[in-house]
Amino acid sequence: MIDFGFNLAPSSAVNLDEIDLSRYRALLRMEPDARICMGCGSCTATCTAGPFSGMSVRKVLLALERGQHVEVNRMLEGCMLCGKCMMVCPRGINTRHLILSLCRIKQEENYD
Amino acid sequence: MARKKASKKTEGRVVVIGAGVAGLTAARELLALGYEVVLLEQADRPGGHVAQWYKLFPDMSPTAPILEDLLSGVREAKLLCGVEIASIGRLGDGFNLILTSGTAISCSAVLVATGFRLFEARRKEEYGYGVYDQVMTNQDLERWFATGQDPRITGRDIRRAGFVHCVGSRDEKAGNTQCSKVCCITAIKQAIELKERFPQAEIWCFYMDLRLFGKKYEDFYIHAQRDCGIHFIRGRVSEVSEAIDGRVIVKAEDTLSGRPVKVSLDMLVLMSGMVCNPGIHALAGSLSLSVDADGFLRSRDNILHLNDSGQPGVFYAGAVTGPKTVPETLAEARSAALAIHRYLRGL
Amino acid sequence: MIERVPGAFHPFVLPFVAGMVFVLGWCLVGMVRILVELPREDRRRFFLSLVTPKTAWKNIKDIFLNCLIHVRLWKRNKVLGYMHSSIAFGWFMLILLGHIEVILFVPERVHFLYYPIFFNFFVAEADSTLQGSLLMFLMDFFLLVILSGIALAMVKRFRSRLFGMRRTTRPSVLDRVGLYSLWAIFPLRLMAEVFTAHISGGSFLTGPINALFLHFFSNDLHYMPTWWAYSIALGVFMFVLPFTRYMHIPAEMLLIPMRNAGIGIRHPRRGFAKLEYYSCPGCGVCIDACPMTASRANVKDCTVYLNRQLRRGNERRIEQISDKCLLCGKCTEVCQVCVQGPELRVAQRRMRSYALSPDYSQIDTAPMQAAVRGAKVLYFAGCMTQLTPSIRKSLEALLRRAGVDYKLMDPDGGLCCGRPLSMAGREEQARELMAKNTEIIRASGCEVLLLSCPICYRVFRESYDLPGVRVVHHTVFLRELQLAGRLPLRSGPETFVYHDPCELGRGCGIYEEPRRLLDGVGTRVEAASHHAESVCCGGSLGSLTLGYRQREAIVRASLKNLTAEHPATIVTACPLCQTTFARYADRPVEDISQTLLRNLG
Amino acid sequence: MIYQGKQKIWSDYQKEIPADHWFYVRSCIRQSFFPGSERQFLAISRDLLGHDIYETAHHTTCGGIAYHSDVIPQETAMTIVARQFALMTEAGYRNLVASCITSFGNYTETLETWREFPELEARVREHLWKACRREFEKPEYVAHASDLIYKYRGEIAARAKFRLVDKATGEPLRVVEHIGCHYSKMFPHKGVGGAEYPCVLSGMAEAWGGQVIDYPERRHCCGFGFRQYLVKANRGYSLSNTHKKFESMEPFHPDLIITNCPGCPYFLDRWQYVISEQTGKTYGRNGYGIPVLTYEELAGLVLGVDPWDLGLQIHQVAVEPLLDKMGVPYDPARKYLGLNEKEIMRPGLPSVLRCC
Repeated sequence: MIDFGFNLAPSSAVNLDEIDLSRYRALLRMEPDARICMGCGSCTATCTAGPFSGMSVRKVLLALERGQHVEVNRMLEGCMLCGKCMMVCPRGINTRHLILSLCRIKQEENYD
Repeated sequence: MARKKASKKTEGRVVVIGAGVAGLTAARELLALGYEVVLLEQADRPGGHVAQWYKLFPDMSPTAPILEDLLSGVREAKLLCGVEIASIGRLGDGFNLILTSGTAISCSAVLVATGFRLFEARRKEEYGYGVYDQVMTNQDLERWFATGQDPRITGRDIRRAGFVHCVGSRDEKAGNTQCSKVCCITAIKQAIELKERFPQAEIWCFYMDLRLFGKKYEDFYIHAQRDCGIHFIRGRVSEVSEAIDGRVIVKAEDTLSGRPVKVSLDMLVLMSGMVCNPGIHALAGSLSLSVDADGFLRSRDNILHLNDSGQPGVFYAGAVTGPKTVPETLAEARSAALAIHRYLRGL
Repeated sequence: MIERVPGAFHPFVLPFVAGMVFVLGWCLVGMVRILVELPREDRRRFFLSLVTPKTAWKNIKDIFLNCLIHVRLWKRNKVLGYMHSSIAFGWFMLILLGHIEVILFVPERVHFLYYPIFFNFFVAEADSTLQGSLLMFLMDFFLLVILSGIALAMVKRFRSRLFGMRRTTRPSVLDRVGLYSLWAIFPLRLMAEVFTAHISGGSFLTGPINALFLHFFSNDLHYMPTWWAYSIALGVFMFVLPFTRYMHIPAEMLLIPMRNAGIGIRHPRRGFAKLEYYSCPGCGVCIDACPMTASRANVKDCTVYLNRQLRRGNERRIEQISDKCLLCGKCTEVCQVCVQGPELRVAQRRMRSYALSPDYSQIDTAPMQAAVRGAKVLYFAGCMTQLTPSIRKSLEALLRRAGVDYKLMDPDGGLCCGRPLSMAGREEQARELMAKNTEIIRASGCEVLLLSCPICYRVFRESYDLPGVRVVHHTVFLRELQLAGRLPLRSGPETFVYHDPCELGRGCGIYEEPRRLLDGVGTRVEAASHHAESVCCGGSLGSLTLGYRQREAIVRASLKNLTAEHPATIVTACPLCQTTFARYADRPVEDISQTLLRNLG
Repeated sequence: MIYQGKQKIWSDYQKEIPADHWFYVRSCIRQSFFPGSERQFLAISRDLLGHDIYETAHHTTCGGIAYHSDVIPQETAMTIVARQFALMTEAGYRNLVASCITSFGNYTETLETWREFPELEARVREHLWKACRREFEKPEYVAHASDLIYKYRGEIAARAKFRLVDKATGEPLRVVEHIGCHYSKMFPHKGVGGAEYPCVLSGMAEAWGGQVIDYPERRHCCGFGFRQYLVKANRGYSLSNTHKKFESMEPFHPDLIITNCPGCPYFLDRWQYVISEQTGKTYGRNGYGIPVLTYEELAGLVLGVDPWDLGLQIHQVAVEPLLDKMGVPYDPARKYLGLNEKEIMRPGLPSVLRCC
């Protein structure tokens, strides 16, 4: 292959037609409340683990809905399960169990 | 009682311009107060936009009984449909209107209830309304709910659909910087209704802000999310194009994740916003009514004198002064009737 | 007394013998399996405890007091206590007396398993002795005692409210078979002995009834069916016993010595855990005690049902029950057998395999270590106190007032203590966080680690290795300051009720310090249930699956319990309890530090 | 697709284009990239249709390329533009036609800026006077050369020797039209058909028998993006954008691409080679690429000009498959012969993209 000194860059766009939602759907079966997040960010603001790892339940849910599994995994790995997010969620989502459920879902492929 | 009513009628005649829900409600109240009411309507039948709607949020009330109720209250009014005003001018303490048909009407007070027009969605060219078969407006979809007739939907299995909020609202480029207020909840309402008709469908709502201010609106939102699985993407659609499989490809930014998103849809619904009914602007000139920066008529002030045009004898009700919900319009129409009553009584 | 049946055998004893052999075999195999399943270290400890005189004596005492006399039940409910001990102790005495009779009168038959049970069938009264009539009197006496217990049991089964129980378990089919056979055993024994009383002799109960019956029945042939029935009832009971809640009788006898040996639950199904759930008598006391049952939907998630499902191996339900529990520990507190419901559940949660595990290795504690260096008293607010800054501020104000030289360990938010992870069964990850926190605390060189959150307090106390550091909860610390005269308090007319947070009360045994503190600032009333029986606030992190909306009923019920005596203010010592109560309370809910700050002298 | 919907929009964006008397300004780069194009424009408008198109050797770059590459400030670009206007005024013309899209955009942007900020215009007049003692009148009409060809499309169609029709099947050729970004995206009303559905090129393609395809990434930039290409570190980004367009148009099997910008045909043409080298993928049939033509080259082909006289041999992607479909005769042996019938050298052949 010729080295041109530059390469095709992957698109940063999320193509909703092609993303893999199997994990999101699996989560919805276990946690229907995952749907009612309105993205207020309370969970992220209060997160104990956030400052150390970038963990954010809001972003986890969003990334999951957009099929961004690597990011989901990276964020979940920072969670300390302290439950503050659950206490502040204005929609009353049981975020703590949601995270546990997400950790349980066996992934078809290894996204890492 | 009847005689009493008849004697009261001598007190004055009020012309209500526009027989939408605002005009009808105000007319009913004015009749009850003993005035003679002339209702002028440009269209062939009364009811305005509500007549073209299928169901109203937040109770999903069918519009037909509501209209029937409103119409039953104005049987004693003189309702002229399919008419246009050629000129209007002051005559003594009152007004003289001449219709294009040549009919002249004199009255003591005028209520302007000309409402709004839907923003012409074609003007947002990038969304391809009128260019792509799969793109329709909120009004088109509502009409389909009511009649089941629309070549864009009939006979098709809608698997993926999108709603674009704020089409022609909050948009300097479209000439409307104001929020049209009802589109957010209408989009959610229609998305739920669409989901009911096509349970297999995945539905996305593209919004800039969700402005769900009214009673039960938030419940609608939660219902849409939890029970209907409608996806909400915070981001404005940038462009719509056609894919080879006949779907439209919609591009937007998911501003919450900071990534561009792209999705192909069987159907895209544009939530056309409200603009002032342009027909009123000529009238506004001849009555020296002031027009606000947003194109709607300006009330004397927006707190104490919403119904008051600032010109003696001319009053406003409903969406002629800005986007409003149906209940707001009705409340305003009732208050306009009282304002007119006070004016005619010299209070 | 002389033997009247040749060969000392009659076929009617067969049902009993078969049942007895079956149940003994079953229990023996079960015991061996449990011992095999124990980790080697636990097994050694167990055997060692059996030969240690101190524990051996304790074992005998505990078994006698708990299994036969039901001391714990007596303390809670005298009628129920009498009912249980009458049956258990009475039956035990019948067996014991039966053996004494055999030893005294027909010592050559002492090896016959059935002989002491059916003694009155096999012997005839040759001459009346004082010994014999005393024994016969005692036999009749204990039979009467048992019969009174059985009568109470029958009433309880159908009218449990009379015994102060709102809810009880629904027995399974086999439970019913066991129950009815148990009920049948003693009336049938009475009948059998009555019929043979003129032959074998009888006392104040059997004698007169026998005399009465002889007026109706002309010969002795009719007594055979009653002995058969008696034996069959015994046999049936013994055959179904392993499959019913009555398995708690043999299980508890092994559970007590194992517990005395200091063995704990390591695996939710194997070894010691098996004894725990087989020892559950299924009485259902935990149902009323469980805070979750404020909502009917949660009744089947109490420990008694967990034990039942564990026995049945119903995996789906075991998971559900395990995840729902608030881990407040009240079921263990009220349980006659002290079945460790929360520990069983956490063990079950630990079993779960996750596709994804947290990893905290990237967290650099160096800046946090640097920030706390040189602190004498290190105050760790913890996640929950971060959410309730007023508690942190109040405590800090009190500390400053008392002149305590302290440093805050997490001024801008720190790491989690690890307890929520370990409650979720993720022990390994919890250990990782604990190691990180330990690094920081050790670097600080502090002497006292002060905590305002009982959740943190418990884990720091139980699971951290912090030599030279005193881990103390703020209630205790403030009480000490008060006693030292460094925290002058002003008493007012306000009435308080103190809510014992689960982790602080049942978890760490701290009940009195906060109460003494409150006594110093106003009038204190008690909640309807308090101290070790206090009701969880409903906000516990122990529950994984209870959602926000499902917790509301629990919180409200707990509030109702607290406000029974109409206190003006609810005081607690846990930020999570405070936040949870404040959501629905109709009166102020404070942390004790806030109350004290308001009432500083 | 509702064709009438598009027509409705086109009708909203019709601009007035006088047929005659134009002052022509050339592009900086087109003469080297597409040497036959500007010549062909003059040949059609002057020689074939007899219009008055004037050009002067004194005009320079409009400064647009430097402006968009962040090399010069806008005021400098405006002063250069003012000088072009002065040349036009001196020559006695009032209509300015630009060969380059960026120039067209630059002239339009300058005029619009002056309209909004008249003080800026005064300052630029001063700059120009100080620099070269010149004065100017603003042009009455500014057009892009493609606007003129669009206007002449009917006349060209009437004289056409070949049509954009597959000779073998009789089907219209599928044409991708690519409009330079600076044509109408900045000022939709300055372009024929507006910004969303411009019809300047599609009008030509349809007039000459072709069928325009509307693929999803039709609006997307060719990828040049000035700094994106010019700075090598960004060049992958430039390439990726072009790649995105090709991926989007691929399912429609286009027979050719026409463009009206100097940069676009260059990148759409050359990047096809780079993409083929990097991914092994080609977008035409049988290993060929999709031929990319300027509108003048296409007009020339339609009018029957010899492809090699149009300079089509300079393209990276071989045009022969297109010529075969249209039935345009060509002599393969003459492909690399210059005007003087001497070899102009032959390019090396790529490893993936088929070029002859």
